[in-house]
Amino acid sequence: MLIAATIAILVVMIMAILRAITGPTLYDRILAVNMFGTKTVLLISLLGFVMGRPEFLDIAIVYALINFISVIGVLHYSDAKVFKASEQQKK
Amino acid sequence: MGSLMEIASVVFLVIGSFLCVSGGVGILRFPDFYTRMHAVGVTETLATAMILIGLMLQNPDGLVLLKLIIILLMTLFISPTASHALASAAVHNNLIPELDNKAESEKESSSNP
Amino acid sequence: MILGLYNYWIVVVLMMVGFYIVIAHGNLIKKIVGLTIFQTSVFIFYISMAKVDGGTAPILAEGITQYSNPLPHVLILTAIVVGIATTALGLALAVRIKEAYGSIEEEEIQTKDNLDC
Amino acid sequence: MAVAFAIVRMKDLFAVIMLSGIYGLLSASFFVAMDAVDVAFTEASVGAGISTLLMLVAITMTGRTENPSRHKPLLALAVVFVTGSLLIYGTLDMPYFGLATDPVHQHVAPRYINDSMQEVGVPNIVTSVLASYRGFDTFGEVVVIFTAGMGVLALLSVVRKPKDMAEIDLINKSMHEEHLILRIVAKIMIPFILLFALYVQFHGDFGPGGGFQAGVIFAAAIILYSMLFGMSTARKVINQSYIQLFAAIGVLLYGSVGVISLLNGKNFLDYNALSADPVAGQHLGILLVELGVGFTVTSVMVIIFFNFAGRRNDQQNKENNDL
Amino acid sequence: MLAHLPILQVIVPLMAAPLCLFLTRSRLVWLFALIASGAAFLISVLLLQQVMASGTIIYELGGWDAPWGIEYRIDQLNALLLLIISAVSTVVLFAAHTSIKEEIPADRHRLFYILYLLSLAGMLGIVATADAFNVFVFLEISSLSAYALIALGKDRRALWASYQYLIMGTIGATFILIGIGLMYQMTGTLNMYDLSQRLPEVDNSRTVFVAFTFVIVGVCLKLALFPLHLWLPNAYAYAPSIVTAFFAATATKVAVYLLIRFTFSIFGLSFSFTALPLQMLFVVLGLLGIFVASFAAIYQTNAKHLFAYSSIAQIGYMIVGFSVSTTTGLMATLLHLFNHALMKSALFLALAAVVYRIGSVQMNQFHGLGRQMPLTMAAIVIGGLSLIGVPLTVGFVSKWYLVLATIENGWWPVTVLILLGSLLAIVYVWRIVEAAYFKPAIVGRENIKEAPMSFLVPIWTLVIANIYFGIDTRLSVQVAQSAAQSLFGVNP
Repeated sequence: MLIAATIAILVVMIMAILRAITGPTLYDRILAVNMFGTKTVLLISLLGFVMGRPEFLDIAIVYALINFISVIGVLHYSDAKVFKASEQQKK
Repeated sequence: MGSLMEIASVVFLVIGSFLCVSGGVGILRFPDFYTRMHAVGVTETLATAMILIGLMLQNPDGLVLLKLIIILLMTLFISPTASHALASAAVHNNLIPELDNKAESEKESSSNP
Repeated sequence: MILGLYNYWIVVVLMMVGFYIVIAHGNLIKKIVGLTIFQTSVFIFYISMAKVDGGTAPILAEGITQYSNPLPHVLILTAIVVGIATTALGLALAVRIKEAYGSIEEEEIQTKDNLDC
Repeated sequence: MAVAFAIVRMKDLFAVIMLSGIYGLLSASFFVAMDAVDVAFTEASVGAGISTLLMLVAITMTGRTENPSRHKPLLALAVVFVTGSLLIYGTLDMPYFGLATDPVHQHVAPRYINDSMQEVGVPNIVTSVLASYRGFDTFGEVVVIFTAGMGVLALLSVVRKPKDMAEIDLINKSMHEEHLILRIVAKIMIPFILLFALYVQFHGDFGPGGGFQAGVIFAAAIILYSMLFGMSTARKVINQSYIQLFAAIGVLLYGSVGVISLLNGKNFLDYNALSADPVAGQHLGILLVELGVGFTVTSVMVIIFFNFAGRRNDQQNKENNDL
Repeated sequence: MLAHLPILQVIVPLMAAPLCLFLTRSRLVWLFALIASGAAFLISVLLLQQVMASGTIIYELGGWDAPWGIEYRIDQLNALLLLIISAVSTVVLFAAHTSIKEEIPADRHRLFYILYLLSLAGMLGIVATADAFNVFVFLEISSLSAYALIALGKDRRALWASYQYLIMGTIGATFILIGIGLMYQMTGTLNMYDLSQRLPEVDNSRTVFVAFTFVIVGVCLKLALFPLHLWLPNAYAYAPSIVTAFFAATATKVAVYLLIRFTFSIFGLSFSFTALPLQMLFVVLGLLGIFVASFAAIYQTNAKHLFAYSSIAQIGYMIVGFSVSTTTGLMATLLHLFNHALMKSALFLALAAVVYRIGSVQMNQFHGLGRQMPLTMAAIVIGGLSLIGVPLTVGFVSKWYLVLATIENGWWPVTVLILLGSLLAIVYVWRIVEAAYFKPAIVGRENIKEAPMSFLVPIWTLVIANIYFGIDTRLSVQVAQSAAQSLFGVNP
């Protein structure tokens, strides 16, 4: 069952990557990256259980934290003028 | 008791995986940013919770359980916050929902003839 | 039997993608991204070298006899640090170049330099 | 792989950077699958976290789009092709992936696995190799990161005038008014992150983690704070010149552990010299050394980030003055 | 403490660098850096004495024995290199305080010294260590600080040059990393000595062949060997003058050292020169380098550019000597390492003095300097003569042995080409002499004074060393000879 869940998550990760590649707007990409991050957290915790060494959950925690920080960071800096200008041009 | 826990864990994991996949389909198939965001934001939180709870039931002892709870709490904190920040940033930067556009243009086209 | 090496081949392809970005693209930031990919694939190469079938992470625990090789892990930890150091410095340079030249495209900078001479 | 190819094609730098973040996460997951937990730890925080962030800050300063290149990249392709096929050619004689009989696993590594418990007394073999057997490499690593910090400082540091500070404050205020929810959540999260960093720092002997990872996490918390509450607020909390001194102290701490063992008549970085009991000496040595690493990494990461962000604020100020 | 000399050699500048942050005044930092570098120089002299007296010194770091821990292994070759690097660094640093006043903004002075010391420590570390991965780490220390130092140059082109160097350097380092990885994969060890023992068992495998190629290409990138030299001229030309003087004399030398170490000590002579048509390749590349770079040097209008190209040409000579792969050839290479360090640091320091006085190194700005700055220009002339290889200068000694080596091997055409290359050197040195002595002074610049003492003392120290070692060749030849012999002795 754990393995099935792992595979499901891998599939979702691929979907997220596709969105990140195609995503027309900047925010689609951020969304995809964010989603990818949470899925990675899940994947790592699942992998820990699959391999029988659940004490590696530390890494999952770090991922969750880093993911949060990087999404905030991305949002913070996507406010910059440069981006707004080029986003407007696209439309 | 042990088997009950296992069954419960499996059930949680199945639900979690299903929600995950549906979220994935959502992010691929939905037409614009806000709907995608809706799909992801809603499923993600629940799916993560489900899978983590499933894992907790697998190995309910000491430190591991604690860490899983920490992860769960953190996702519960973080992912809605991140979604909120994302959406508000998008609105703030004048990203117009596509559905609105469509509705308006349909209105216009219907009123025009 | 060739399948025993598939892992390395993927790594090689990744490396070459990174390498290609570095030498073929003109944008300075993109070059640095390429450099990161190039380095990361080298890391992957080292790490896959360390894997032992049936082994687990090299943290001693009771009841486990087969561990993966810890030495490449150590080397790569060091190499990652070196990588981030290089990236930071490269980006800093790119920022300064943008300030000085008003561009981060290799060709434009080159033409501006030629004008200077 | 698909990600890597996509990166080649993309002209939009922002997307490229997002993808490189994903690439970092992916390779980190791969490292977990390959049993390299410590490496995964580091790669996640560095590849997906810090370096993505730095690249973002950089492109806000340099512009977002890449010009299409005019010349045909045939030469580049040829070079890449030759190198690639050379490497593939080299792999043909390689020992197969994952076999326990590979020479890699035969010569040096077994001693680490079998004897490190008696000789160093730390369950995490990666930590014991990192900090003790190959301690000098790690010293070099600390110096590398210190060098990078100094280099960025040399390139990007700007002299600040008090008048500018006020203006920056204004900009920051307008920028952050709407981030109320974020701020509250962050206020809850930051102490937790700091606590977790300490856990990682001192738990490195038993599980994955250690000075470097802890340093990065610690720095990440500070960076989060400075993003949400404004650079100048963060500057008030963390003095620029003190943090430089901190970076130096980290290197010196590491080095002085070595020098103490020199003074005690042993070789450089021989932790056995620190205490009568070798294992206790090793423990103490590793603890101190990791602490040194943590200091330096935290402060250098913060230095790098502050200087990037400070430079950016400076540029924006100039633009505003021009308008 | 004598037993700990090998580690102190690297640790002294390394620890001094962060300590600089605690000092506030620029002058103090300079004094401190000078003392640290001077201490390193003393240590290297002592080390050389020890090695010459009692053979290879082995020092185990952390007290772990060799293939498990990292060890330092100082033999004649290392000791010679350590001496060159720390000596040049000390002498150059002497002039630094005056020179950077003009070229680097005041708030960066402290950082300049820190980076300088780090770079010095990195190079010493590369040379001293006997662990392949440790080489990579210290390589990065020295190159990261080098990028930052070059970018401190006044001209905006310094930034661009530094960026190019960063990209090339990192590619080179990554190649070396791949090579080390492949070697580790085949042998399971990282220690150089251990590698040299274990590689012969597997040296007919394709993996080792590829490992060798990658290491060599990586090192050649750092070395600026002819087709891979593009980063070098700009990096040298736009860096602060002091940095140029330091790097021109040391950075490429370290790369040559790595090349020698990897081919002779690790892979072993028989493998290195049979696996690839390396000998032929290097002779051709070396000669091409000599000619292309010398011709390029002739057409430069910037004196720093001119000497940078001449550096590439000199690297060509070293490579030719190296590829002869006899004791005499290697000896010629080592001698040329030593001698080139002496002359190039003197030349670039003299240029630094010129920059200090007239703020430019364009050739057309040199007019009349021969009378206005007689001592500095005399130094340039002597350095130039040494580049050409005129008797009584060091340049003659190494060219002499090089010619000897090629004749011994019966490579007549190569000998002729080397001599022709020297003729080209006459042409480009003459251009400077002509500009400085035979053109009237530029109007409005009649009152340029001689460079201050803080320049003249180090410049003339180097120039006198140039002449001294050109006349009394016993010391340098003896060291080079024993180093070359030991390299062949270890791997017959």
